[in-house]
Amino acid sequence: MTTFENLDTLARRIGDGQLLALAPDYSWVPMALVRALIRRKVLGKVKNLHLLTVPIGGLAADMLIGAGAVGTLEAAAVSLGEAGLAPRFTDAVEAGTLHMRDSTCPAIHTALQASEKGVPFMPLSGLIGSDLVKYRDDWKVVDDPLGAGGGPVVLLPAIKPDVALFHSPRADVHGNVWIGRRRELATMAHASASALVTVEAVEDRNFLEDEETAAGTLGAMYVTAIATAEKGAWPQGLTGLYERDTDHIRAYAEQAKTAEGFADYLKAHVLNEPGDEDGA
Amino acid sequence: MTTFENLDTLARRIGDGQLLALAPDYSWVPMALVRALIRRKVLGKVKNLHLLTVPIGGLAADMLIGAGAVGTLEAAAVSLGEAGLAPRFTDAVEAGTLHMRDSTCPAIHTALQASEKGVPFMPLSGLIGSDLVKYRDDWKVVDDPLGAGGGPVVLLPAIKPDVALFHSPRADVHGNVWIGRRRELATMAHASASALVTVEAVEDRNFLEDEETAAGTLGAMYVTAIATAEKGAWPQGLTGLYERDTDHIRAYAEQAKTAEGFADYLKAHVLNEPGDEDGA
Amino acid sequence: MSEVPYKPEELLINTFAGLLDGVGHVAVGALSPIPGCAALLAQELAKQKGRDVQVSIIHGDANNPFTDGGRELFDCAGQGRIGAFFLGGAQIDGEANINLLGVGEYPDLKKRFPGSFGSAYVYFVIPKVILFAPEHSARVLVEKVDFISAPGTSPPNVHRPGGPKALVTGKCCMTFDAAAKRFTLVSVHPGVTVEEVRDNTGFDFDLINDVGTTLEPDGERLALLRGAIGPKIAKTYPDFAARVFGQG
Amino acid sequence: MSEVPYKPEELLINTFAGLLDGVGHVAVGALSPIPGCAALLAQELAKQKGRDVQVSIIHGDANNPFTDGGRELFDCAGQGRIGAFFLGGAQIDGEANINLLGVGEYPDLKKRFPGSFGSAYVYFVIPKVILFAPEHSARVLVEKVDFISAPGTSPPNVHRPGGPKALVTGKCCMTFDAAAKRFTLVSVHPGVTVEEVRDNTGFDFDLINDVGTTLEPDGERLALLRGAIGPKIAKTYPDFAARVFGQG
Repeated sequence: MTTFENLDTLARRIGDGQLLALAPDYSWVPMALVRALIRRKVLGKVKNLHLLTVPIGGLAADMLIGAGAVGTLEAAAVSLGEAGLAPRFTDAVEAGTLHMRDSTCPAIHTALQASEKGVPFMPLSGLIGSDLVKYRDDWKVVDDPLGAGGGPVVLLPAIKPDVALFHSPRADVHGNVWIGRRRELATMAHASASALVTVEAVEDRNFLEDEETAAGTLGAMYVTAIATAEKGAWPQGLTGLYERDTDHIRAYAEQAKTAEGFADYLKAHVLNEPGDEDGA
Repeated sequence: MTTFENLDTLARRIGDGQLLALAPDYSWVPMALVRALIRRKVLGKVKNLHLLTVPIGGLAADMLIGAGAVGTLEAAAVSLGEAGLAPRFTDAVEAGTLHMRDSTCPAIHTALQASEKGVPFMPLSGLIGSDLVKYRDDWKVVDDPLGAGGGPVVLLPAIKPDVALFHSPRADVHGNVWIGRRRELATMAHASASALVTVEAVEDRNFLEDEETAAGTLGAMYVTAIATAEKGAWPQGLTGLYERDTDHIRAYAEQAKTAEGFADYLKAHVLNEPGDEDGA
Repeated sequence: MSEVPYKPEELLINTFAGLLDGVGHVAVGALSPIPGCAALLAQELAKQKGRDVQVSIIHGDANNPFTDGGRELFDCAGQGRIGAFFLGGAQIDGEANINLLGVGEYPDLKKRFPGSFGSAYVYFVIPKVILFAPEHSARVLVEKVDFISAPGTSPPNVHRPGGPKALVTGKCCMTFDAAAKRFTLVSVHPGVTVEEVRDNTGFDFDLINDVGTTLEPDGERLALLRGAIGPKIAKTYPDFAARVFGQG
Repeated sequence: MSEVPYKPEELLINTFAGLLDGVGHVAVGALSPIPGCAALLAQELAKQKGRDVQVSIIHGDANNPFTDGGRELFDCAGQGRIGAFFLGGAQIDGEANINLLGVGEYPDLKKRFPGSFGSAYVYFVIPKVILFAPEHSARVLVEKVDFISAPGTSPPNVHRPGGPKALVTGKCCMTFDAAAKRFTLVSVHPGVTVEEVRDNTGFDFDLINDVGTTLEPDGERLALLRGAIGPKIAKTYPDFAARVFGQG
């Protein structure tokens, strides 16, 4: 059953070396939880995370990388969108301090669907001849295994994250979470061993009792724990509630071009928030 | 773009030998359209259909089979639920007049997902040792093609229906159709070359402009044509609008035990409806 | 005899609920009012001990937590999130192979049943599958099924986290040992003898040392069943609730 | 020169819109305001001829028809429902291989770009992929890409219904012939010479017999673009709309 707790206890559930799945910046990214996680990293309480972006990363990934929390990154791309390159990601790759597993968007969706269905792999069209395949020793090109002369096809092993993380406008008191048409969040949660969710608010009702709400709901059985975090996606936007803080993200893009600037950003916007000094 | 037309022109879009996908009786089955199709069969205008139930069939499948419209049936099961065995299905199989492709529920979902993703096949766990596999020469058991020692796995070729058929409480004027949490209807439509949909009513709005409605909407790009059919699921129920007519279905189960009784049922409940005598 | 009279369905529900002890998530398929009641009863009993049990009833909208379409039950089972499930069988044999499809030599069947439903999959992936045969006869419990909808056991190289653990019939309870590929008679229902079970079973089976009588529901349990479970199951199976519990 | 002054972006939008003629469904990825405008313009031009064109803009909620999560764009393309798409490339070579990932020898890159996004898939399944290189230089248009995010062509046994059909840069338009594995220069933008294109292109290419000047948008077209398309694209790209069309 879903537990209701606070942001810090939610962050404490994430352990060293775990595989975390994180949706893109436009898809309800749990920025407040990411900041809580960075505070834990700074305190030496979590390290060497394996981050999976579903399928691309942005500010959240860049900040986790900049804070040194990420050992391995699997992503189809990392970018700050209109604000340009993701500076800490770019720097880490060029410095050789980040182990990259470069992928492509539909490959990440497909590998999560394989876990969702409980199968060891799934095929995907395309990809053949891309250097991505050359450097991914876990991907396998096979001749049409149906033996129907369909030609070669790439098989992608299932990816099973330890934790899926996301933010949502609302949960109900039963632990059901509204995901609307952001259904990649359902696939992420289905594929993952656990899901940690922050929400703007918890509503005293049951989303499943109204067919209209039920259609956009992720059932509580996939949701491990929920914490309330108002404006929990800031500086990213949240559908229908608040817009992306473009100025803030542009300022980050500029400031984080150097390690020093990034450290200043953390001081001003991450480490200043209520801490977790007594955390486990 | 989605066409708005009437029940008869919708039925006329279905041609001889086409592969039709039909959701179960509890999942918004388009009974009025099925009756229109039976009228076309009786007029000699459609024959030898290949019916796929997604994944099980009920009254609609039994009626189409009884009317002699179905040459091949792929199904995980056919039953009238609490009303018992499906009499025309049972009779046709025992008489050897129906070509069966026996399947199992998740295999049908998976084969449609393969078409949805545009891949030639998908793997599925289980199945090995079931006689279903023995008699399905299109299913293939292979040793773990990843070469990771995962053991044998069954590969299911994609199923690509010509037409997906379903009924819904509502469409909007742009051709978007509400499917709520009946998401198998989305998979069916995505996997099919076309989708014919009946609705209780067409609303003058855009479902995609409201995030709550959008979450339960199948986009117009998958919807070929829509016809209004009030009580179009009767005698089955439709979520939130009307209940299943249990007495009617029980009476059918009894009457259709003989070919003569079934013919009487058609006369009373199918052929009496406005016809399609001048149809193409 | 129990001090309070009870219906045969109530004995079966009570028996199934006992088998569900310790399971975290029970899923119940279509047309399964007795398993449905058993799952809800197990949930209620766990609640009394301070534990949460999830019950997912696929059929209908009540107690149905699924929002991702028809495949979600199977996906969810494949993810290992479902602990127990019930399966019936028009034929069940001594190796726990089940036949939901028909009698005779496929495809020339003498008698056709609805079909295999999801059995060929769920039997492999759900850890505790409980078989249910209301009619205990040599017609249903056969030496060898005519068609294997789903096999009772698999070779060791086949990925199979799940499978049959028990069989409950109108006459008795058996457990299943996958390594031995055999059923073991554990208890007979009140009024039924081991002899009678043997005479009406088409396959050979083992016996525990001391075959007892299936535990009857006591007054407290029956009150719970009729008071708390009846109204809940009536949302999905009104006819059944009216007939068995006088609800609705 | 056109009788009405126009911005370079407006020439590119007009050029892309011409390439989209006859396509039924154009999808536009993230960070693509110029392709987004071109798709909306092609839709408007088709409407004037009585034809419907669907435009799906992935980024944001306006003009976004997808309701099945992040995978739907790719699934939809795999189903053959998307006719045209735009791809950029930090490097593009003469065989239409594209590199969105980085410069140098992988994994020891000298310069890292964001990554391959969905290119390794959509380049295979969408029939008309239009390449876009705003900066026309030998740094971008290279002899051989350092990393193949997606290959321009595939051996005949590889299932590939899609691929590159054209390349539009800041200086010219080229078409691509998959059989010959070569680009052909079709037109240069106003004020650009064939020589200049050659000097700034790192790969060898063919020329059509009569390389013309890229068609400029006339007053009517510009009015349409600024009047009808500007407000639409402003819903997704307000900054772009303000800068180019003075909208918002």
